[in-house]
Amino acid sequence: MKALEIKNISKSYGGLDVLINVYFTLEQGERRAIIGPNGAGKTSLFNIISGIIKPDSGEIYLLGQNVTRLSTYLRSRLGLARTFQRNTLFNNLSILDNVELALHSTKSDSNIKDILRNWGLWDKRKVIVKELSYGEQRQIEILLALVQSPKIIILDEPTAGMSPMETKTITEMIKSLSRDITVLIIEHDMDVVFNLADGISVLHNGQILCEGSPDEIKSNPLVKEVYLGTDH
Amino acid sequence: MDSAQIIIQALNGLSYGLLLFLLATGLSLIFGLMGVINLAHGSFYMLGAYVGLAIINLTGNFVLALLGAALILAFVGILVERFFIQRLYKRELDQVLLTFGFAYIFMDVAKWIWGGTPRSLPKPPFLNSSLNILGEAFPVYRIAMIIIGLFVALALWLFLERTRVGAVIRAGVDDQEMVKAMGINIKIFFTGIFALGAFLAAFGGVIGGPIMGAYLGLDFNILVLALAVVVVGGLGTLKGAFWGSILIGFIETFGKVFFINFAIVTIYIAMALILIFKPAGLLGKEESY
Amino acid sequence: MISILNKLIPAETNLPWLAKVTMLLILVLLPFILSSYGLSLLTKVLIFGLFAMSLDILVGFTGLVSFNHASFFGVAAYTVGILVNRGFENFWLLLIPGIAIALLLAGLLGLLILRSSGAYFLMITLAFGQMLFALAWKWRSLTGGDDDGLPGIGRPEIGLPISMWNEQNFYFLVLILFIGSFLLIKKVIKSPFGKSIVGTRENELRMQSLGYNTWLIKYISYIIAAGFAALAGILYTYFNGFISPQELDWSMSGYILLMVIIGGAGTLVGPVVGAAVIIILQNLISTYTELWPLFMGLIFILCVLFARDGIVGSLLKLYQKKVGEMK
Amino acid sequence: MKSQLFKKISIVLLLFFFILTAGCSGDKTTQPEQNPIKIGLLVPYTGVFASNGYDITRGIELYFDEIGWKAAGLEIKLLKEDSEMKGPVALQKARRLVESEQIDILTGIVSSSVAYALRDYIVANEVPLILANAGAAELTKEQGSKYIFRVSFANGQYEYPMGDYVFNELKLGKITVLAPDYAAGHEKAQGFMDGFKTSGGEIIQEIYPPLGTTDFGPYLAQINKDADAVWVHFSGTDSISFVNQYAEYGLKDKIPLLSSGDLVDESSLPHQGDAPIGIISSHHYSAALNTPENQKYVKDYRAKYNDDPNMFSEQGYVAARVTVEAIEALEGDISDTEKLLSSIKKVEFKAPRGPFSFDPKTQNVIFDTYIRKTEKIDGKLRNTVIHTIPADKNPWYLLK
Repeated sequence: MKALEIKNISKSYGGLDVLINVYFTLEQGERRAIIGPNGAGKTSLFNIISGIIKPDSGEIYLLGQNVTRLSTYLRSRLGLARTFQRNTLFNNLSILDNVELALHSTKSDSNIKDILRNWGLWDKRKVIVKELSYGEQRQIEILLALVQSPKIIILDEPTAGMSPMETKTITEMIKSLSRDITVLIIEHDMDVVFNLADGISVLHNGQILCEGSPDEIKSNPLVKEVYLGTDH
Repeated sequence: MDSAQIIIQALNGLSYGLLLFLLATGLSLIFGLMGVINLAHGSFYMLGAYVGLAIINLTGNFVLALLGAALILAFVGILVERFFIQRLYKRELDQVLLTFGFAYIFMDVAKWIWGGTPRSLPKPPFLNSSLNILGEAFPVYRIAMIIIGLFVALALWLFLERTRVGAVIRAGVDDQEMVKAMGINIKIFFTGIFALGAFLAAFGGVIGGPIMGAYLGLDFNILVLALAVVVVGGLGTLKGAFWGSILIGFIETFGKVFFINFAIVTIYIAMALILIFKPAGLLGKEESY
Repeated sequence: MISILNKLIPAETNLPWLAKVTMLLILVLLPFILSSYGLSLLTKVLIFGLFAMSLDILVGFTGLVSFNHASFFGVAAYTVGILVNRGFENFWLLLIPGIAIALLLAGLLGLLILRSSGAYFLMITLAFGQMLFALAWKWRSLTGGDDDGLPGIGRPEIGLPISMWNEQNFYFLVLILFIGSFLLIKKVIKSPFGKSIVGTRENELRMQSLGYNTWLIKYISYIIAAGFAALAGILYTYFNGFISPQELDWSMSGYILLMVIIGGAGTLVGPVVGAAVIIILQNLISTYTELWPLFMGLIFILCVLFARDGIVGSLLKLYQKKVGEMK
Repeated sequence: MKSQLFKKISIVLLLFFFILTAGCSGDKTTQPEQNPIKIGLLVPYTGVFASNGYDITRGIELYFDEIGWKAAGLEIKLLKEDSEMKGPVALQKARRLVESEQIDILTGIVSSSVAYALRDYIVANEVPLILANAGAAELTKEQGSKYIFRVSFANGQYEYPMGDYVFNELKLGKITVLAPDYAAGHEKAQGFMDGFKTSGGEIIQEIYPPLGTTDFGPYLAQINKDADAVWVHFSGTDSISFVNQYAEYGLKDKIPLLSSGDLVDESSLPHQGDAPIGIISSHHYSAALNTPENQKYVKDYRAKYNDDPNMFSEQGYVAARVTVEAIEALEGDISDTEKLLSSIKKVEFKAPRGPFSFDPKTQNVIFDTYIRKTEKIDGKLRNTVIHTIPADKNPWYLLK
């Protein structure tokens, strides 16, 4: 059983094709990065995977189950968790509230205490999220996805806007995740990508340009042309 | 109903719709750009009618009244935006509440100055006659309303599509950051939009004056209609405001013909039906994410 | 979009017990001090306070700015009014159909309107509210129409040898139901469900990604709010002795919305304070000047400019700051 | 430290409720040696009908000015409240007037729905209520009470006799009727139609636009061209829009317009341009009446307000005079409500509108009905009385 199967997904807005026949699959436990220039359709793809927008055509299978018509919350219950490119937290609530909501629990059980301790947030648990630094908020963004004990986690630019130090912490954290968890990640920082991913898919103008191991992608001239060459 | 009647009623609907358009565009743009539902928008319309009437009584000149009232209310709009709304930058709910407070104040100011007696604006003499359409009389003034409404719509379209400022406004509806990125002073920009909305509303108040009159309570009556237009058409676009206005104009008019007993609710029934099937209005963007 | 995102929900809103007891004591003692007119105002404040509190479940906690809350208030009022006029007397039994019909209506409307959000939600609720208003206006045989309304509704029979025609007794009935509702609403808000409606207000997308069925959460919240509005509507009917279609009009919904916002959306005490301020001001100012809307408008503007979280919200903030300083 | 804060909070709370209490208890000022007569006036001062409220107030104050604000030697105190045209609001204000101010008589009330809302309270608290406008016929019939009097009109009272005049004098047989879609609009239209049909006329079309319609275009285009005349009832804002648009759509020259007096009341005339010229209407008053009482009234009114009186101000004027006459008949001793009621019932005088009295059975007013024609004289519109139907010739009074 594959963890995730994206079968011929297409989506267009007005006359603009955002995704064209996108097809790829993820094995269980695989860590895959999606890269591509801005406007390639990466975030749209994520929104389709998590069910926030509906594709025009194509199908999505999550752990063998066709979820194309399922709404976001049901996909979440199947074990899909995600983070957002821009922080989407419960800004006016405390860290504790945020985590409790993510855990579907309001009892301050030891579980929460352990998690917050591990993340070094226990002392700050009553702080309102919007008063935290950007880096800390970014951390909580990921934390909320992780505490759901997902089977598949999709991360939309987890290190965007972070300092090199913070980036490193986050990367390590993702790396230390259990290998049972399938990870799909959008990332611009190539160091992070090459550090984390088993495989890479390059998305360009709404289409999968090529797929391969980090080394293959690194040396692919096509990729260099459309992405690495221009962006770096 | 014979064809002459259908034509007359269609013209009625069109003239009414285009009057609503004058009011609704401003409301829609202010909402689209600033995120504020301006609940004082109807007040600008009502005050426009009152000020216009005062100018007519003073000078006897309708055109002067039209421009004078619109300019005066645009100035009031600038004051309200500059000294109050701007202080609550990015606090949309508070801004809405603020405009509600102003609606109360404007209503009382109007009562204070002009008394509670309902009034009507005299039509300019050269438009005070009827046209014969297939044997049915139709007021020339309403034809003039249609022409003016279309003219304003065209002018706004040209402004939004063909000028740099217009391009900024269109961009701003989708993304406010874009406006800032283009190096435009967002505060002056907002003041300008608000003033434009007030200008158009007051303009509409004078144009509509000979038909809708000027009375206390006009502000809220007309506001509800304008909100209906904006929501039915889809918020934030000229196109939405235009077609929404025409549609509501026709629904109101033909509702009065075919569902005479339900005329008080036709507009609400239509609005509910449209929103049930198109939760973001007819021309609104379905997926905002 | 209209958002309440700038409204804070204080993490710890528990007032010291001394303040709570004082407040309760005041509410119990006031009827013995007040003139009969003052008592009637206070009764009205409690009824509208309950009404505003129920709207606050939607506006303040769920983040849905609804403009047809008066529908539930009015529909329940009419149901009870019509039954009373047909000879049904027992107050407690009448509460059942009154509240049930409002819940049913909310269940039905909720199916139709909850796909819209923001300004669209506001307008679609307005549309349905006005349709119900028109129904009450035109269905003369049932509602008495626009002119007569339904007059002649006596005071409730509560099955005890206590006459509700006595204004003090009636006040205490309202007070008991008010406090009961207050505690119940508070319990709902503090429950896991309460947390999930706040989460939905704060970030619906995230809630869905966390596996919450936010549609259902909003739907249930809409129905709960309707139930408490219905109770307020029933009490108001008995208080006035009549009902007219005006009770369902959008201006009534707007009036309640103002109470919520002036008092402080997202705090339960706020709407009650908002109701008190607006009702008392309206009655006081209008005695001295016919230009009372002018003063109401000015107060709104001042409130918005200088007490942005509503009266109670601002006080709470101040209080938290103080407590914070002392720690 | 902390407990000090709690104390402070409690004190603030207490203070707040103290203020609240003070606000609620109203003025319980010490009574002066001689009790003044307290008259409560409850009319709309805000909203669409504010002008009616102001006109009634003007009429009342004009009369009190005339008599120096004294009745039977006692000072008159007029306590004004804004009803906002809303039943619950009006009831709340009435509570203040009755319980806090302890008024002797309540007057005003523009809308019937407000009158219905107040009815039970007024009766329970035994306060005489003199309606100065609200026209629902039931208010002085089954729903009436010995506490409720009406000096204005019942819906249909002056519309009904016009039916006979239209059919037999004007010789118009087929009529289209338009009136606003609310209780009073229907009741007034029904009054005219009943009178007209009883005389032998035929109603060929009825149209009821919503109350507050300003754009009548769609309705005007529907009017049946076979009608000999159009009869309408509109008032306030609606009346101004309607008359202007009736002319605009070219109907003025094709189908004569008949109306209830409200359409061309003096409150609307100055804003209707020349459009109302030629309209024939029936009413209980016209500012152009040629009686000495009216001429004096109009002159005084103009002197005080620099404006023409209208139906509302005249109704206010009459209401004020009724209260004063009733009080003077009792020589100021109004402690016994029963006596006050029967004294009010007996009041009779020559009002600006003509002879005024109450029907002892219903406590509704009895008046003569005037058929008027709107004309332009010396550059000013006025409603010239062309025919008078005395009360005893008005079949409406015989209806059940």
